[in-house]
Amino acid sequence: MATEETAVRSGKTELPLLWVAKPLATAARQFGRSLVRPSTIVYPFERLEDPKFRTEVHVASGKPIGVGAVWDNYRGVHALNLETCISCNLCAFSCPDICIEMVTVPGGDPKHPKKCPQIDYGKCSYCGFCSDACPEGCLTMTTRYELSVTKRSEMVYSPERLYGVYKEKLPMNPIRLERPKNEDSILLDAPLCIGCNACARDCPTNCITMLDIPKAAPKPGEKPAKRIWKEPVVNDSDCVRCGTCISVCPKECLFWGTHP
Amino acid sequence: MTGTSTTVVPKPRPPIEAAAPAGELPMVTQPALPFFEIETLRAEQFIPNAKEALGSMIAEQAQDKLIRPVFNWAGRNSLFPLHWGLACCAIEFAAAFGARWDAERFGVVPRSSPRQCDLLIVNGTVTWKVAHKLITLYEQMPEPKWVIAMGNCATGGGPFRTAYSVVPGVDKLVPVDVYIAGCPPRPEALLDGILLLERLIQERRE
Amino acid sequence: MEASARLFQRDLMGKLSKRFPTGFLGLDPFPGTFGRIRFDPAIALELFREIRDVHAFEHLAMVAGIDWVERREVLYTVWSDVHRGYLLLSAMLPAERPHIETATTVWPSANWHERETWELVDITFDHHPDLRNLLLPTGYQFHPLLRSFKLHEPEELEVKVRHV
Amino acid sequence: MSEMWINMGPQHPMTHGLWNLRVRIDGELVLEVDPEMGYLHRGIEKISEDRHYNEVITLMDRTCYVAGMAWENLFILGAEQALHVEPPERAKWIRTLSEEFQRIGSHVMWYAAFVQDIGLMAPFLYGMRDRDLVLDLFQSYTGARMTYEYNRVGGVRNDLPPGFIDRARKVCDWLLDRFQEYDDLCLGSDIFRKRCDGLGVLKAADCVRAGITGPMLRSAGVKRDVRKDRPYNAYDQVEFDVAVADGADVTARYLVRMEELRQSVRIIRQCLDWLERNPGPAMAENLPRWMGAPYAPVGKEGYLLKRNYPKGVGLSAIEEPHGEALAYVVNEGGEHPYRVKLKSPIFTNLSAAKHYLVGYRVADIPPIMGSVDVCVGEVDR
Amino acid sequence: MSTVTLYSVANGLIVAILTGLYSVLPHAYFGWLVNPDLILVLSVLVFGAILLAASMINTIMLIWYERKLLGRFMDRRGAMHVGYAGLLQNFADGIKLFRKNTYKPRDADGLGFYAAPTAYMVTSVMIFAILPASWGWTAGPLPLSLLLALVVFSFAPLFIFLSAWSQANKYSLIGGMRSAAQMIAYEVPILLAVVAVVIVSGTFDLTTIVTMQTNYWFGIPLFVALIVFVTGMLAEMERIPFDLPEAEAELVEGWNTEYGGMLFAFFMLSDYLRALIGSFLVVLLFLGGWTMPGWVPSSLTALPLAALFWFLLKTYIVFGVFVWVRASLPRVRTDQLLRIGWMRMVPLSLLAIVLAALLVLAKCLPVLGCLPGVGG
Repeated sequence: MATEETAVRSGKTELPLLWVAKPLATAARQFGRSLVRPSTIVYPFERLEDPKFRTEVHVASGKPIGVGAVWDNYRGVHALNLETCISCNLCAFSCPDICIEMVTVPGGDPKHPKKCPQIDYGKCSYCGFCSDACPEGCLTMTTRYELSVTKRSEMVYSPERLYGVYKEKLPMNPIRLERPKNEDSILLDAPLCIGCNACARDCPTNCITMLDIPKAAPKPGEKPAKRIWKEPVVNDSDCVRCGTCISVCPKECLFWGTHP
Repeated sequence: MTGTSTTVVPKPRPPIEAAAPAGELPMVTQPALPFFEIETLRAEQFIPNAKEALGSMIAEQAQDKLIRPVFNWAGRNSLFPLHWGLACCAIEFAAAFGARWDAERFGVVPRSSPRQCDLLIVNGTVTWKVAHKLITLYEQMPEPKWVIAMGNCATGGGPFRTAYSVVPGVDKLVPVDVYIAGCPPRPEALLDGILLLERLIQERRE
Repeated sequence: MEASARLFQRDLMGKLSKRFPTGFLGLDPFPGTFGRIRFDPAIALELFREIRDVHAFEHLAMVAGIDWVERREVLYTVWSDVHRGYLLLSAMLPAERPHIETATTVWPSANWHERETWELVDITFDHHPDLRNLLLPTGYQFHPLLRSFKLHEPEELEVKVRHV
Repeated sequence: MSEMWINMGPQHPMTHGLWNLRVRIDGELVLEVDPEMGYLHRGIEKISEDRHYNEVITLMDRTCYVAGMAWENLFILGAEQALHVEPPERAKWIRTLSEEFQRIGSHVMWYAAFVQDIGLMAPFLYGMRDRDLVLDLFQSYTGARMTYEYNRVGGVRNDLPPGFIDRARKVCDWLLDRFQEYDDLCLGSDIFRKRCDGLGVLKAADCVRAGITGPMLRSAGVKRDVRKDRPYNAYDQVEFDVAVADGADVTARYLVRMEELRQSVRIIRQCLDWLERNPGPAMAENLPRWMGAPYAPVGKEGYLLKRNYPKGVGLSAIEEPHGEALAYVVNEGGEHPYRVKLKSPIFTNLSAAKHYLVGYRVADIPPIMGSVDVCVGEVDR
Repeated sequence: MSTVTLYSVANGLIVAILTGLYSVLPHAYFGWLVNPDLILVLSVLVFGAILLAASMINTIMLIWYERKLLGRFMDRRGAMHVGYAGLLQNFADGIKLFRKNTYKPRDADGLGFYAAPTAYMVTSVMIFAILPASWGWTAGPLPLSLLLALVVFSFAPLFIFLSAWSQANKYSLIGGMRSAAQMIAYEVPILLAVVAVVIVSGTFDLTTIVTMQTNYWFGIPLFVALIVFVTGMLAEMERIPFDLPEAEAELVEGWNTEYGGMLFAFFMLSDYLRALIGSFLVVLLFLGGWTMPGWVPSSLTALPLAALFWFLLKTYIVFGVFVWVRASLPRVRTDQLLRIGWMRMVPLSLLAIVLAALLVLAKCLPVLGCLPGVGG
């Protein structure tokens, strides 16, 4: 490991020749280059997303620098595919700025209204946690970044409006993160369960089924239970780990954990 | 003369030898006004009113058709923002004046003194400690002036809005004309906001 | 941790416990540093002098205050150009009226750090030359980094508009 | 003229941010200075206590807005130490690469601001232009220009996109040419040398006493660099030199930063070579779900606390573009850090303002403060 | 030809109109039409209007020119969306500033606050009456026009200081003091450099000076004086590297910090007017004025306004050099500026005088006239 010290001794730097000749020459050289093509992008008429800038960006020296593919995973306005949204609430949970509110959209049954994210772009910090968390890939981020409004309320994008963005087919962030390999599962603290069916009812992916569980034999002297006990069983391959079941459980008998 | 009810036409002079009703004293008649006097009176009454009406009409028309468009055109094409960096958005604000985006194309030139500015771009988090200084700066700018809240912190406190020291939105302090969402907005988004403001100014009727 | 560092650590521990038989409370291992010295605030000034002059930790990197509800911790991080490593000095202070001797006389760079710790974590530094607000407005009543100070609840969306 | 106090800030072209330098002057001579900070105090340390470890990243980007990636690295290193997580090797190299790119971005931004302070007009634009290329590279793999949100506990969000390495190499070549131009414009100018030589001198002993770190310290001849002294990420495997100058003045700081830019390019090239040869995962496997998951599954607080994760404390130090930055992260077993303490290098560099400002002239304040490279976001936090 | 001046044209115009009217109208009542005093006043007014219009348009074009040129130096495009290639940009700026409301800071001194920008502007415009832009583009044959121009040019520090003091702002005050010190320091080398020109030409009349440069430019034998003069003009115009009074980094906007609206526009315009005057003077004194080189075909030379065009072209090129300097150099410090002024420029200008005197004594000036393509 070479660790010789680079000493930039300011005492040793010689004073410039010819007073100011060098900077004048440099500026003149730059002037000559930018006479041909300044590096300005004439914004409302040209845009960086344009195909000609996607392949290369001309900078002033006339030397093309390939910084294309810049836009592939840009994080701009979200696009929401309303049809595939399963109302799992993960985006709202994962939002660090609490700018996502789940609002009811038409299309759900009256018992379980379909809830989709409504995003307030006045609060969103474009971190992309929500689209990373989305298990169905229906909430993605597009390359749109122009969001100037005159009223604060216009910054709130309802699910329908986000769906509108989706339908515009803007370039979308293609990177879908792999789910972690050893995710925790939903475990049941069985003695606490009262079999209320709330978790199975609210599960967005319907991966919880209530199975009849034979209760332990009654102790001597007790009456055998009359009702049939049901307990939730989670299908781990379908589960998106949204935690809805945990939050609706009245007895707090579901929790995260690894299968023993 | 529309709508002016103040025009006073001299009362019609009663006939000189009008038959007085019997049993009543003959009316003391007014002397006849000479023509010249009447005309003077009319002119005194009429011309200022006409002048005023005509003047206001011309002024209105001129303002609608000439002065206001010209002023709005000028105001929209030469927005001088205040050279003031608050936080993260200030870097993108600077980048918008950099070589690649060059906001000077639209005549947007930052000035350091609020006296010479007509656009306050609040580019970052406003804390309570700086709030009154922001208001002072806003008040130091001569009319007409505009405010752009750039980025989420200026719009509503952004990620820091729960904190104890942050103003949740600069619109609590000064009137905001254009909000630009983004954290921070790209320089293009800032230019887009400025163009939106230019459209607003163009349609402005003071 | 390398062997030489461990050696230095043991050496330091021995020397300090000899020098401060009562005030020096121990040297805990701390990953990536020479360890964390726990000391009694009463010996603060002498310990700082000792650390700087004898053990050549002449650079104070950080002063942090931590509120452990029932007591407060004040943590000094010092760096030595000779030994090339960090050393942490930690003192536990009582929760009511926590105070410790200032380090500005030993490390002048402690000035702003201590002003910040004073206003955010409410730890008074005795004999500090200029103990006034640094980050917060003058006369701010609260100490935000105490656990008892709560942030605003993330308010409801002020704008209840649905755009369709 | 008698003495008077002038306020340079909070709205002043010199400050490059939101702070106030109160200066007592006699004519043009500076007699006393008193920096007033806190205009940008956003309570980041407090908000961090209320957020998941991965979510704190969004704050770190905004802590220092010209060196967001460095602060992400800083916090993540501390958090990983506190959480007992080890990132994969490739993630370390990507972090090293990112940090060096960030150093270039920050130093070029510094160059732009600094030359504007001494009245050079065109190079400001050149600096911003070249910085945009670096930001383009950042955008191509993190998805944003300034606020990256790229690091996660246990690795980085995603791997480098295809074609990135070629583009990065081209940009490096191009930047090296530009650095020569920068030198021509500044060092080649007699006025610049007359202006900056012997300005804002702070000798090594004073620097150490005042706690000054970073290029300011190295310009005084002290060879100290956290990357060398206490290597983190992959810095123990790359070859680079520590730039040191002995002038201790504004020119020396300029020289140190320009040399650091060149060294950064050198490090980046090594990183690119390594990354090209060694594919692999960029995210640690076998992480507990709430630590290093690519998304932040914030349940209601309490559910996750049922499991007793190991407590821990992390102290991380990195060589941020401005100097030595420290993060102290306390993990008390919850899903939020118990306490995050951040130490900014500029905080101490600014606190010593009276040592390098008093005795010079009003016209010298902008170049001296420019050479300190103030980023208020990380001072006030 | 030199007897026909812009003023005489205006005068002739007025005389023609008035006498025409007089001849038509009854002589008994309208004798006052041909009153010489009236004719004088009217001609001066018309002359002033022409001057004002010409100088304003030129100045505004100069600002546009600088912005575009500076843009290219900075690798960007400059104003381009307002009007064709941004030509209307500065008109928009002017109209906008005109419409902004004016105000006076509470502590400011009213008279000084309002009087200073106006006086600054007036004195700047005044010089255009003296400077010949082409054959006869002046008020008349003024034997001391050079001296007069320089005298009026040096009024500026007074008004700047007045404005700086009356604004009751610390930055303005510092800027004003710097400005006064700087301008006084650079008056001396400028005047001395001009003395060198006067020694060679033997006259203070600018038209004569230009006429004498038909064969060779004074800038070639008097190169030292040219350098001194250009440097001094940079300082007088307060442009980088000598823009200390307006140093944006330490003094917010220098001595016009508190000015906004129309008053600020006055200052801005006057600054560029002075820049234009500076370029004019450089061209007039050292670069041959409006005289065209010999290789230009006489058919072009004979065109009306060809001389004026040629002169403006030279002016704009000289101003382009100023812009170039502005784009690539940092600003110096006050003490350095003064040191350069007193310790470098004054000795250099004295040297220039000595050289000029030697050249005149050695009678080697006519030799230069034989150089091809230099002048004439």
